[in-house]
Amino acid sequence: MAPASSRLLRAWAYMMALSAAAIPVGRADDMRPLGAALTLLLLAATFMKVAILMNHYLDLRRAAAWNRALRASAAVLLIVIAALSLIARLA
Amino acid sequence: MKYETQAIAKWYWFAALALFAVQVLMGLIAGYVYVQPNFLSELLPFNILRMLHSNALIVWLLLGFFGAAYYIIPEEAEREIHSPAIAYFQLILLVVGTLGAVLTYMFNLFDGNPILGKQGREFLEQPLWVKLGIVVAALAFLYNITFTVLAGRKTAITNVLLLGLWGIAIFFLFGLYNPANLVLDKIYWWWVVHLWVEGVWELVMASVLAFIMLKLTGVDREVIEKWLYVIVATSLFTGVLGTGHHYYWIGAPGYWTWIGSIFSSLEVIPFFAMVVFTFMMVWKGKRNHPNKAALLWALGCSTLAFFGAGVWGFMHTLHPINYYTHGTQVTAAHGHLAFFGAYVSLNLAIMTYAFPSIFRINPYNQIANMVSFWMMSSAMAFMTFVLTFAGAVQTHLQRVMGMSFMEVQDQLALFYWMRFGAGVAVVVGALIFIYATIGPRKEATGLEGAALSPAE
Amino acid sequence: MSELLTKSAARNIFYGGSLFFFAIFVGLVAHTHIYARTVSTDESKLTVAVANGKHQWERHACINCHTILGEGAYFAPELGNVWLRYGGDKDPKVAREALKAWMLNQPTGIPGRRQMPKFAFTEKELDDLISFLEWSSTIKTNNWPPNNAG
Amino acid sequence: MNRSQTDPFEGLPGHPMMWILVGSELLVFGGALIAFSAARIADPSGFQAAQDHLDRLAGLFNVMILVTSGLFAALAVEAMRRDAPDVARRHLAMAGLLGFVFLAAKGAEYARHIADGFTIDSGAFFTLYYLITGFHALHVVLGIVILAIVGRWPTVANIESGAVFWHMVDLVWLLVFPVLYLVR
Repeated sequence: MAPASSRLLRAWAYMMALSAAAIPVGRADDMRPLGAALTLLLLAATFMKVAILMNHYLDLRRAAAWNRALRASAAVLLIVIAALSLIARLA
Repeated sequence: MKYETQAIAKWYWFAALALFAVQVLMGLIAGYVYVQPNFLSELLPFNILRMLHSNALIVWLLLGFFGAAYYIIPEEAEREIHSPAIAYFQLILLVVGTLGAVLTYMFNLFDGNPILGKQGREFLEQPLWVKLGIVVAALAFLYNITFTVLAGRKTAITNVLLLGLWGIAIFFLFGLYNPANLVLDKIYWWWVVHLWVEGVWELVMASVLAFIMLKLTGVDREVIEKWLYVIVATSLFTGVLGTGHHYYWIGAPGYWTWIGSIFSSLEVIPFFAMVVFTFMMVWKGKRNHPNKAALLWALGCSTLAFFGAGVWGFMHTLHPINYYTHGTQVTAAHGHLAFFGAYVSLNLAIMTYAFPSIFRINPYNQIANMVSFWMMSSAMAFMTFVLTFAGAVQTHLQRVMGMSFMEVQDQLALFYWMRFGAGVAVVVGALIFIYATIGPRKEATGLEGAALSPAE
Repeated sequence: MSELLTKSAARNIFYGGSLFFFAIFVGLVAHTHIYARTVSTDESKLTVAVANGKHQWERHACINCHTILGEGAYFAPELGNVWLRYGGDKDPKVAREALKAWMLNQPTGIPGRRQMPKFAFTEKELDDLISFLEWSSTIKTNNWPPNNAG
Repeated sequence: MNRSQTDPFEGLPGHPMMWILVGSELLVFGGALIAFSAARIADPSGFQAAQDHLDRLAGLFNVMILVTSGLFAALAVEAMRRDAPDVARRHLAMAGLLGFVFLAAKGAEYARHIADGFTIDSGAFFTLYYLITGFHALHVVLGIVILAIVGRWPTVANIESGAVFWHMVDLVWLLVFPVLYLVR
């Protein structure tokens, strides 16, 4: 198998594992509310997945500036969402 | 001017400028009626003034676009216009229709007649026979232009321009549909109005700007065309569903409040891209074109469009805000700067660029032309600020406090006086522009010895 | 050659993307069309009189001073809810008479007041116009305007 | 592709125009998710109650489907770069097939909501849920069409462009899933 393909497979495995982590972290299998800590952890896991996808699937390793810019925008988006979600918990 | 038939544009633009004068004059009178309501109230009531103001605007902008197409297409396609006779026939048709509409409005001719009388839906007041005449004119135009393009060189500029012009004709057809159900009426009315000014007109705007940049800056066509596609793509990707911001309160489902808010917030992107594009091209350009006035108008066009259409549009497009500002002077403020920035300036830019080459003389009266730019632009900006303040006050008093409409209007008198003052400056600026471009011809001052190449 | 390819690809993505958004728009408008006819308006009450009233509304270019559902000129009051402002939901007879009297008394000619033109209405036309305004006041507009002032 | 030194699209796979489309889409979905999160502030308990009607595991299943499908799209690009169009096509077909699986699962979810009486008019949560997921599902449909087109004309640039679009669809679902289904 070509090295590029095994790299992609590794990326896939990480993303699948991070997705599966949503079951304990996001309590995907029950109805209990999600605390602030789990919310942040869940969104952090999401960010890692997004970063892997950009790096390997979208192949942005070859365009470092774009990779940084897109990753940063994803981070900003998730931070805004996290902030709004936490505000909603207080409301 | 490289091709004889480019001169067709001249006649379209003469007609356009005449209507431009009518438009600003009617606007001025309407602005005066705001502060002196009894003025002309029996002779030429406000509703007629306003129809003349808005209809003259739309028709002269379209005449300007047609003229721009007749000027640009031969040069881009490297062909003479397929049939100059059809082009002149089309112009005559449009002029007759325009005169017919103006007379019908002013003297209330054929009142209530379904074919000959005015049809009072906003902006689509033209009698049916005029509308059908416009359709015929549009078909003649598209036939003429399409065959010219098909026979010649196909560039991104002609492609986008042609798509925009086809869109204008196709969406106009929805203006013929007038159901008795007011909600349906409004839904499709916006297919004409929004899909024109925030859709296909933007294609015309971007392609004409691209042409001007190509000629004035000397930047490679490849670079310019790449930008052109970026701009038109973002404008259609955002603008089509951006129609949703007109579907908030007219009896459409609630989901439009979300679609409209999200997509129309992004409608600012193409306008921002146009600013970046024009300034980048001028900055990177290697050519020092003598027609400084055209450059000024082109840069002014993208900048004012960004503020008028982009920023002022965004300001009240989110539905929780629009709930309070909808149908107030905020809308009027946005409308004025958006139309002036995007489409008036565009037409004046291409005219400023092309008239000297059509007349085969050096760019002349540049100083007067540039004076008119600064006069009109600053007056329009001032008018926009004033109306925005008026709108903010109105929103608070009427929509929040619940004061009655007329009571609130009385509170706004000072703003309307300032708006009238700005209107005077716009009219003077417009007259200076007309004088500078098509007035008595003399050679340019201050440009002696410059290597002029008017055909560029 | 590669340049040509790039350009046609740019064009294709532009056309394809625009078509995609337009198709979604058309789909949503189709749903909106049905919604407008069945949910947000009551077409069973859209009588010949209402339709003729809309024709009167257009014939006299009312929209070039007034707004209706917030659209039009901003020179004269909003009329989408004028029926409610005149209490038509509570006492339709009184509201109808009051609106009629108002329109027949124009222009007031009071100096410094905005003037509504005198329109040559027949009794029936005036009645139909008011029926149109009455019908319009029943449109479900996502609760716009925020208050009675329009 | 002939790109100059100062080309801002330097290094991006696929056609620059595709990135304009992808960029627009990311802004739209980003805006929609922010709108969703902001709307939750107005009615946190209503959103919670509505969210409890979603099938969280079905959403997660679809995450995994798209992540796997994305792998095939990425492998197709690798194959094409090695000049193996037939392999690339097989991978693309696989990616597209998983797209159909996604749509089937999403369709089943919708069917359950509608059977339970939840439509696009059932409050702000469901309005936004249907808009966001529906708009995303239409992108899956468009993505499948694009994959078919680039599979029909398999050049490196084409397959890169198609894969970029497909990954964007995948990326969007990665963001939509936790925000709509889990955060509460």
